Amino acid sequence: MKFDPFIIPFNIGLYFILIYVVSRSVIWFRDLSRPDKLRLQRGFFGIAFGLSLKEIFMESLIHRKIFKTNIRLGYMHMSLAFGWFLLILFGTIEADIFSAKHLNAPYKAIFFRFFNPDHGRMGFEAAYGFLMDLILAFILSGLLVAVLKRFYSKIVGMKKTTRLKMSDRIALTSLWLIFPSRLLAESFTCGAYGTGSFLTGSLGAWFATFLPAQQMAYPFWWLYSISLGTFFVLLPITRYMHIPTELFLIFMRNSGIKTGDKTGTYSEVQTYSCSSCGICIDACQLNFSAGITNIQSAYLMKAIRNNDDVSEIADNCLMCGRCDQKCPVGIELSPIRMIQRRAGEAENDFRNIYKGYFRSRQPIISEKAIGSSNYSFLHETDPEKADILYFAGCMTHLTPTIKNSMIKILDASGVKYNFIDEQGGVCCGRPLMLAGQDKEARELINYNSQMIWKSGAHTLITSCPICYKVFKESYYLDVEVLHHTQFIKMLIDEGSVKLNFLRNKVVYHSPCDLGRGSGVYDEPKEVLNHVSRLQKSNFEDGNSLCCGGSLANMKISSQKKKKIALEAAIELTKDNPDILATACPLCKKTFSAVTETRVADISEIVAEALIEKPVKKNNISNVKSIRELANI
Amino acid sequence: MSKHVIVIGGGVAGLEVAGQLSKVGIEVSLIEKESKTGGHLNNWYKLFPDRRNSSEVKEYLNGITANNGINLMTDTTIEKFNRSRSCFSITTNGGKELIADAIVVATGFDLFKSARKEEYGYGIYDNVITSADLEEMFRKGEIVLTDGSVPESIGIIHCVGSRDEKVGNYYCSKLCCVTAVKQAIELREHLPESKVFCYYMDMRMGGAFYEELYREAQEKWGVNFIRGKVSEASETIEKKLMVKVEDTLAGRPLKMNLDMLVLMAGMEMSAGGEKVAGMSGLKTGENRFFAAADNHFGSNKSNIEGIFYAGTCTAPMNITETISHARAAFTEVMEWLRNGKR
Amino acid sequence: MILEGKKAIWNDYQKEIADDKYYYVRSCVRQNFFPGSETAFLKIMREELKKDVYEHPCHTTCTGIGYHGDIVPVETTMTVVARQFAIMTEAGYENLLPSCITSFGLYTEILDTWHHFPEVEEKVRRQLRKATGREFRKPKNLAHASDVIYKFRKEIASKAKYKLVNKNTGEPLKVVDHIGCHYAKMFPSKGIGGAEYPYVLAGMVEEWGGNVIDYPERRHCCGFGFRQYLVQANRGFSVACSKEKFESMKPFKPDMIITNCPGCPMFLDRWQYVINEMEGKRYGQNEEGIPVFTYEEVAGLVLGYDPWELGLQMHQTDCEPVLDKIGIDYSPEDKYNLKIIPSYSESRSLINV
Amino acid sequence: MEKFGFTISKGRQIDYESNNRRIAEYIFENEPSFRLCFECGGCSATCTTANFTGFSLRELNILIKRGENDQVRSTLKKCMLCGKCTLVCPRGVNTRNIVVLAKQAFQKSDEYEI
Repeated sequence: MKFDPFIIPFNIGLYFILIYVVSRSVIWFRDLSRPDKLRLQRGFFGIAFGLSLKEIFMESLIHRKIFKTNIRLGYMHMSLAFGWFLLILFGTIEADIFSAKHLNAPYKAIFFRFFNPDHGRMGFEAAYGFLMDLILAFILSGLLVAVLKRFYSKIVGMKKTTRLKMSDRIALTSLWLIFPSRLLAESFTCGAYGTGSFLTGSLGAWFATFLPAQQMAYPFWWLYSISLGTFFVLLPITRYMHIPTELFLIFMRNSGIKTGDKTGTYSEVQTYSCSSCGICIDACQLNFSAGITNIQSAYLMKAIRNNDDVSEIADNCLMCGRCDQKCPVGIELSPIRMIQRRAGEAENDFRNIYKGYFRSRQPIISEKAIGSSNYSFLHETDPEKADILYFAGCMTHLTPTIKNSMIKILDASGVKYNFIDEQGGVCCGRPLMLAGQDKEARELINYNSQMIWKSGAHTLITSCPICYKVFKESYYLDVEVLHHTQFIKMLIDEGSVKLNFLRNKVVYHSPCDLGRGSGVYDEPKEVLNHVSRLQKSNFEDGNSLCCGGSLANMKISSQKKKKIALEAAIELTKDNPDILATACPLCKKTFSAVTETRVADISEIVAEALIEKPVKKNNISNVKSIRELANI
Repeated sequence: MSKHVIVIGGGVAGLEVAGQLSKVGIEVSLIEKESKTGGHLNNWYKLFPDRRNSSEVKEYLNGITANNGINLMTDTTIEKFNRSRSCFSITTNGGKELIADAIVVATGFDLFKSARKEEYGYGIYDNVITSADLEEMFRKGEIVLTDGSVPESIGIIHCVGSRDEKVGNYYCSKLCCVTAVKQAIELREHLPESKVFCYYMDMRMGGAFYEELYREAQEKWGVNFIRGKVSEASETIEKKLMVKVEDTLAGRPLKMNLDMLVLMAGMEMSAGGEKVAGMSGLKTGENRFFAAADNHFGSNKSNIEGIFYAGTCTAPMNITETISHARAAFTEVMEWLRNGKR
Repeated sequence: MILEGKKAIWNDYQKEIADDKYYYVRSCVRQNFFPGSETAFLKIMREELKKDVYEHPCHTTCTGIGYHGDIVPVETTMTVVARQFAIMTEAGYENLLPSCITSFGLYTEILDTWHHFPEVEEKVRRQLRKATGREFRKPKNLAHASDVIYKFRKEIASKAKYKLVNKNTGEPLKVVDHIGCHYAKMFPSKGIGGAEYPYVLAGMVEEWGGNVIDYPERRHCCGFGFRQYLVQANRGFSVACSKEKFESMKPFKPDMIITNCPGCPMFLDRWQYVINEMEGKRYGQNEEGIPVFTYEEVAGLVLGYDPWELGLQMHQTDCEPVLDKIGIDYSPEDKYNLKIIPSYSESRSLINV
Repeated sequence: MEKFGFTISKGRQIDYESNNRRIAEYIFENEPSFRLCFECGGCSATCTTANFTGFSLRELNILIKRGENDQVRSTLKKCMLCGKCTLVCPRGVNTRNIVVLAKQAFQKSDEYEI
């Protein structure tokens, strides 16, 4: 037997998806920027290719990262992905070995049992049949978990499960039907012919005792084929598109392509690589502290895929980056969210006839024409020349203790510095960027850059992680940018300041923009270790919480912000520390409002620990006064 | 030997002090000019800040004045007042003479007569009403314009007859702000489709839970606040009321048309109180309320030994303060009866 | 509108107005603005009402324009006013009857000042004595000329030939009354009906058959305001005031405006032309403007005086629509071609020294 | 048009009914805390931009509420969105969002969307 009509749905689906994937790949490749194309080509012939293969195996099939987060969820994903992969692999080999000729059409492997009902009675054939049954059982066990998860999500330890749209439901149903229908089809066939291994064989034999196995098998083969075909056809417009897309993502990432600040192939590939696993939902404080359950990254990705208006979702986020850290696929969620913020709303409401299959490209927002300046009222300044600049930042001016502590430390260290925003400065620009207003931000960046450049400094110290991140990432400065914790660490290492050990119990809260945002985890903790007894919390480094005060979320109410702050503070002060230490004026202000525990910036603690020595008067202030005298 | 105290005025303060005195066995005569006790409480529907029903307070007052043998004289006014040694004699309109060991003046307040602010058109334009008129509407449960239709936009003017030298009242009546906010909320409750505007000079929200009520009015009920004193109201051809006000925060004059205008009438010394002051020689202050012997530690004492004050006859007070003041008056009276009286 | 409420207020603001023997003082500017008005007033008073109205040639300006324009100091003003009183005293009259609203306001203000500060009065007496050797008695009664017409409105109505009624529809004319600011806004108790709801003109209109309309900007100034108008650069503000009033009264479709002040009829009349020229905006039915009258003109019209003898051709906004509505008999060709010289017997010897 | 050496002054009066308050309504709808402002001026006091210019968030607040939009439109863009005002506000008004929403609302009203 070479052919049967029931394979037609499968064939249609299979060829459809193959053609689709190829054409989609071509479109994606064409849309890449020239440097990214080169990166990809270099990656293809370089080490990136090997790395990608390994990662595809570990992540796309085994789902190692999900395993790490949650064993049961990991098993579910692994059994389905890896199991199916094995089934296809060994099925093809089976068809290759046991068929009359090699290089069969794919359906021969998929429906092997139908075309070879008599196969597998003994010896190697039987052993191979046992292997195939084992793989099928493996998949079915994962499927069972998946079904249970859908109806009762605690089974896999998840708090929330993503909500589905209609096409997702159909695809999900067809996915669920594939393996049970294969099981039943094979079992009936085996029952009729008395073949099959421990699963299909015994089930088939049992069916045959009370059912006409021969007649029953055929409809189930049809069902199996239709399920596969349906699943393949629907694949591009459902979340299961992540299965093929993730391969591209891994390869592109390993080739060194970054998200950037505009929509493009890479952001689109990432968007499609989201499997809606929901790990980001569990990680989100807006979800578990503030009860906001519709804006998490999984929903953002889905909304982008569906061409929905995403501005409400994109704007309602603290940008703390916890989901970026936890995403098992490694999607750069925050940069993608930023792209959506820049895009504003109502950009992608037109759809072409391919609807979901060939998504109308989100128009790339070109830089707005340089209109009149918004901030022309800012006058050029002529700062004092200095090697080291201290930029306190807007927020630090509202927490004067931090400012004063830093002045104390800077004076004690004897370095020559200039406090450039002593009389109040101009915003660093990041708040505007977070609101998606890059052009306006750029104006402020240029203004501040000029001032820094004119001062001739080689080092810029700031007390505000928000400023720090933007100085680092978006200013084109020829200076070393340091957060004050890094600077203090340097002073300690150099021995420029002598500090007492304070014996306080201190817990450290890592500010989002400093820790996850800029990767500065260790210096603050080392400084704290130097002067106090640093306690461990359950939320360290990449897993640290957000205080809720973030400037990134303009949609959240003050009550909900407070709730996030309160729950985070409760978590952090579980072991009754004397001080809740942080390294951000905004975190300090936010926490101070909700906890009885003393909240202090690291600079304050260090300033307290300072061993006063005869202070070498800051040169700069001398110079200033002479100049002032001269002016008189 | 039993002592006799006359309480003049059967409002909140009078009832409270009479109740307290009668509880400890003092013989009390309570003189009330109206046919029933309760005073202004009878006209109010719900009370700020918790918007409880005013009848609950009345029930309490009725409770403490019942069953203790208080000699209640309604429809009674005082025609003659005499003082002999340390006793007082009062002749009522019925010609009855009462002799007492002490007198508590609890003559309360009158609402400012809003028609005196001609420019607001009370009594001239339809649909210009006072806060008391509005309470009456709330009690009836029907807020309608004179033509029977439902108002869509309602303005509330604060400080009508308060803080206004034009009518001779320099003082702040202190309760109109919170009354305005309370009534604004109630208006929005009754008429969810309506828009309510408060025109204020300052929001004086000093009492317990007043500020919270103000916040609720903004947050939950969307009441609009415009900082400025309305200079005048006029009638437009559509029979709407056009008010002119300076929006002092915007620094610009503003005009708008309203369906209904509610005047937050202030509190003034009652006519009854003025009559008592005239007969007895009790001193009144610049604000025409009774002047207490000392502002800090003698707010219940008068310039005549044996005559005490309770409640709003001395200054604007809310119900909480009035009851406290009345209880303090009770203590002063007891002290006088035990030790002071010669 | 609750009429009873207004009536209650009107009852509160009644004033004493002398019966006869008036010492009439003219306005500085009215004789230029609407010269027929004061003539008509004298004719009505003397011929219709048979009253003794006396004028004196030595009467001067009261300095009101200079005073309100911050040019003439108050003491000077008081001394000038004292001189007017002295002349009145010398003539043997006690009932002062100014034709000008600002004069009326100024006399009221000065008498009130003297009442509260007798030493000021003494000082002014000394100054007058020193300067002119004159002595004066304060007027026994001070009323504005419109107060007198108000007082005798019923008598005028009884002699009236016409009523303020549209003869075609039988409907009363819709009349806007505009009161000069200085009439009662400074001293509400000195004006009939007070400052908020003045009755002086409303009473005339009602009595003569018209219907007063009340509109939101009723209290607004016409915009004359001396300083505003005198400086050309400020005139934009002046005209804006009138415009605000026109916009506010527009929906009521008024037939005419009646005024009792020298400046108001001038400005409400002329600014209609200016607004039309500058912004192309017209008011009144059929966009033909809202005719503006002085109360003397209206009294003259209802008494059947010839419109052109009343000087209505001096109005920039044509009065003919109202004349037609009332049904007044007039000859259009005579408008600017006055054949008959006003025939008032005494008017030729107006100044009766 | 005739010139007389002067022009008819524009009224300064806020005409509440005829003013366009859709901008305010849009903000009320999307950021209810907009209602909570009681015009204390704390925001303007701490504001960086206000230190350089006449920009006043407090004033913008009231002007938007009254529908006096023209003045707001021209000064709104001076805001740096730095957020100090949010930290200072005694009534918990989400000030930054008000600025962003106001900008949005102006754009939408230009496009006849609101």
